[in-house]
Amino acid sequence: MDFSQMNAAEQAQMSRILEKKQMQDFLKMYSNLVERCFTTCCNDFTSKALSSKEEQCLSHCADKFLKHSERVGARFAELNAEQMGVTDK
Amino acid sequence: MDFSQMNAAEQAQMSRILEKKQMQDFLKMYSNLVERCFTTCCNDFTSKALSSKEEQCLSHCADKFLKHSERVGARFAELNAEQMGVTDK
Amino acid sequence: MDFSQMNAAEQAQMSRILEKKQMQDFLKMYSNLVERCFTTCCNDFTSKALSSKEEQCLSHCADKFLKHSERVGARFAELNAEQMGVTDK
Amino acid sequence: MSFLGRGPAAPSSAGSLSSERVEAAIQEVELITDVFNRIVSSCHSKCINQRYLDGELSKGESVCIDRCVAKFFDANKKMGEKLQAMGASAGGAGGLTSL
Amino acid sequence: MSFLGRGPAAPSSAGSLSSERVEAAIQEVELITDVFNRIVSSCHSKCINQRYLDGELSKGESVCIDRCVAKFFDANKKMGEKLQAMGASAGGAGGLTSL
Amino acid sequence: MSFLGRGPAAPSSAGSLSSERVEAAIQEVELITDVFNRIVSSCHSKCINQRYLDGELSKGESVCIDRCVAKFFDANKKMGEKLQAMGASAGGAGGLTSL
Repeated sequence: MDFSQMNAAEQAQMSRILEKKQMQDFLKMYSNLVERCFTTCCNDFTSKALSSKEEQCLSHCADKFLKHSERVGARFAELNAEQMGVTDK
Repeated sequence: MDFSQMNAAEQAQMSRILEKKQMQDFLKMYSNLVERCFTTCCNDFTSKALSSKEEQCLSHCADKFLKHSERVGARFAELNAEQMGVTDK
Repeated sequence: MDFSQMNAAEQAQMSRILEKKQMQDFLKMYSNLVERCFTTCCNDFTSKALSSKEEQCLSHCADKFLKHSERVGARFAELNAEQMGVTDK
Repeated sequence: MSFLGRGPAAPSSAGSLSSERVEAAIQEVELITDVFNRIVSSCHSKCINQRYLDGELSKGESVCIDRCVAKFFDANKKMGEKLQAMGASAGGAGGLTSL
Repeated sequence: MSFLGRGPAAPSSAGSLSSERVEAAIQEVELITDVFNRIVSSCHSKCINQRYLDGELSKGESVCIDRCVAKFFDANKKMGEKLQAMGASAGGAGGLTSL
Repeated sequence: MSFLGRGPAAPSSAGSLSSERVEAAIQEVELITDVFNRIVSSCHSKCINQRYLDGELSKGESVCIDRCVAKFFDANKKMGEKLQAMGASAGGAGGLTSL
């Protein structure tokens, strides 16, 4: 994003707000990941301890989710840059 | 809604906040519509381009969603007015 | 939670914010409950009035939801206290 | 103002720049908007045919929407009364107050 | 800035401590983040095998993600243009403005 | 304070009227509330019979809830540790930082 039209005070305020928002987004993404993987991986409530099978499923699910997000982020950034280029001309 | 108990400064503040909130609600409604219609209409990922069938489905879905929201809004406003009338007596 | 490291002004601010947040959380929980129970209990739209069967279902659903939340809250508080104890040592 | 059978939200002196009256009114608007959005979503799932052969609401869909909104509204009111009767603010919703 | 084909959000003088330029930029960021999160969620449901036998994206999943993001992006753009053409801000979304 | 194995949130000097300590504490409360709400929702789907023949939790439902909360709590902790080990704040979640 291009913040060059802002003055210094605005840019400083902007980055403080973004920093805080980034932390909030990260936490939201994290709890979303936990909920999603728990829903898929944990379906046996005959015990209160995670089985090793469940633990493995959760671990794979988290790995895949992060790789998925990363890949979506990369494509998204490309397409966004492309679109900006077109529209700013 | 009845803001008549507020003084002028409060009413001015209220409408500034509502104006901002309205824009946020519109954007949220919009991205909700895109997600909902995409989920229903796009299920073939053998290509990265939207097929004409998918485009048509998205277009109909958006049209219907807006008409749906409008109709819900009309009924909601009626029922709300009715209830206010009853309770305010 | 332990707010003992805060000074008096901070503690006062904290409890004002929490009070407001608690009301918001309650309202969100409430509308979530209505949506959830409506989705499960109301599936016949040949009439606009709630049938007695639907009303009963809604009533049981609300009762159960509240008992469920309460039980989750009790277990959650126990586990949280446990974990705090372990990590704070 | 009496959505849900509540009076205006109790003044909370939440220490912001807004007056208590403004805060209470904003909270009221947010509550109503939230209910509205849930009705849109819920009645869309219940009434709208997902095949999207055209962009018009059919007669059946329109009637279904009208009834769905009325039922949701009614359900919302009934459950609000029920919760008030139970004094539920001290009950299940307070599951976290013990933290 | 032109996500969705909109120009920067109209200055709203929303009476906060932030300048209008900062507010508009924050709104833009929030919109983009929201779209991103919806793409993550939607394409996860469409492309990721839920059996989780390992922690790697398969070839098929990776290709599916790429296409899914492109399609969602396209759908988002098309529908933004459509809504603008309809001047929809005065339409369905305003269902509550009558309150 | 150590939910998720994090220490208190790093002071962010976010330029509001609140002190950094208050901001960090509020963020902690919001995180815990969010996890709580997700547990309520998730364990409701997993444990509660949707037929609603009466308003009581059955014995089986009660036991299921207890185990479900414990498992979710455990899963949450394990995945928090995992993410920390990966230093994930620089990884997938940052997919948008390149914008």
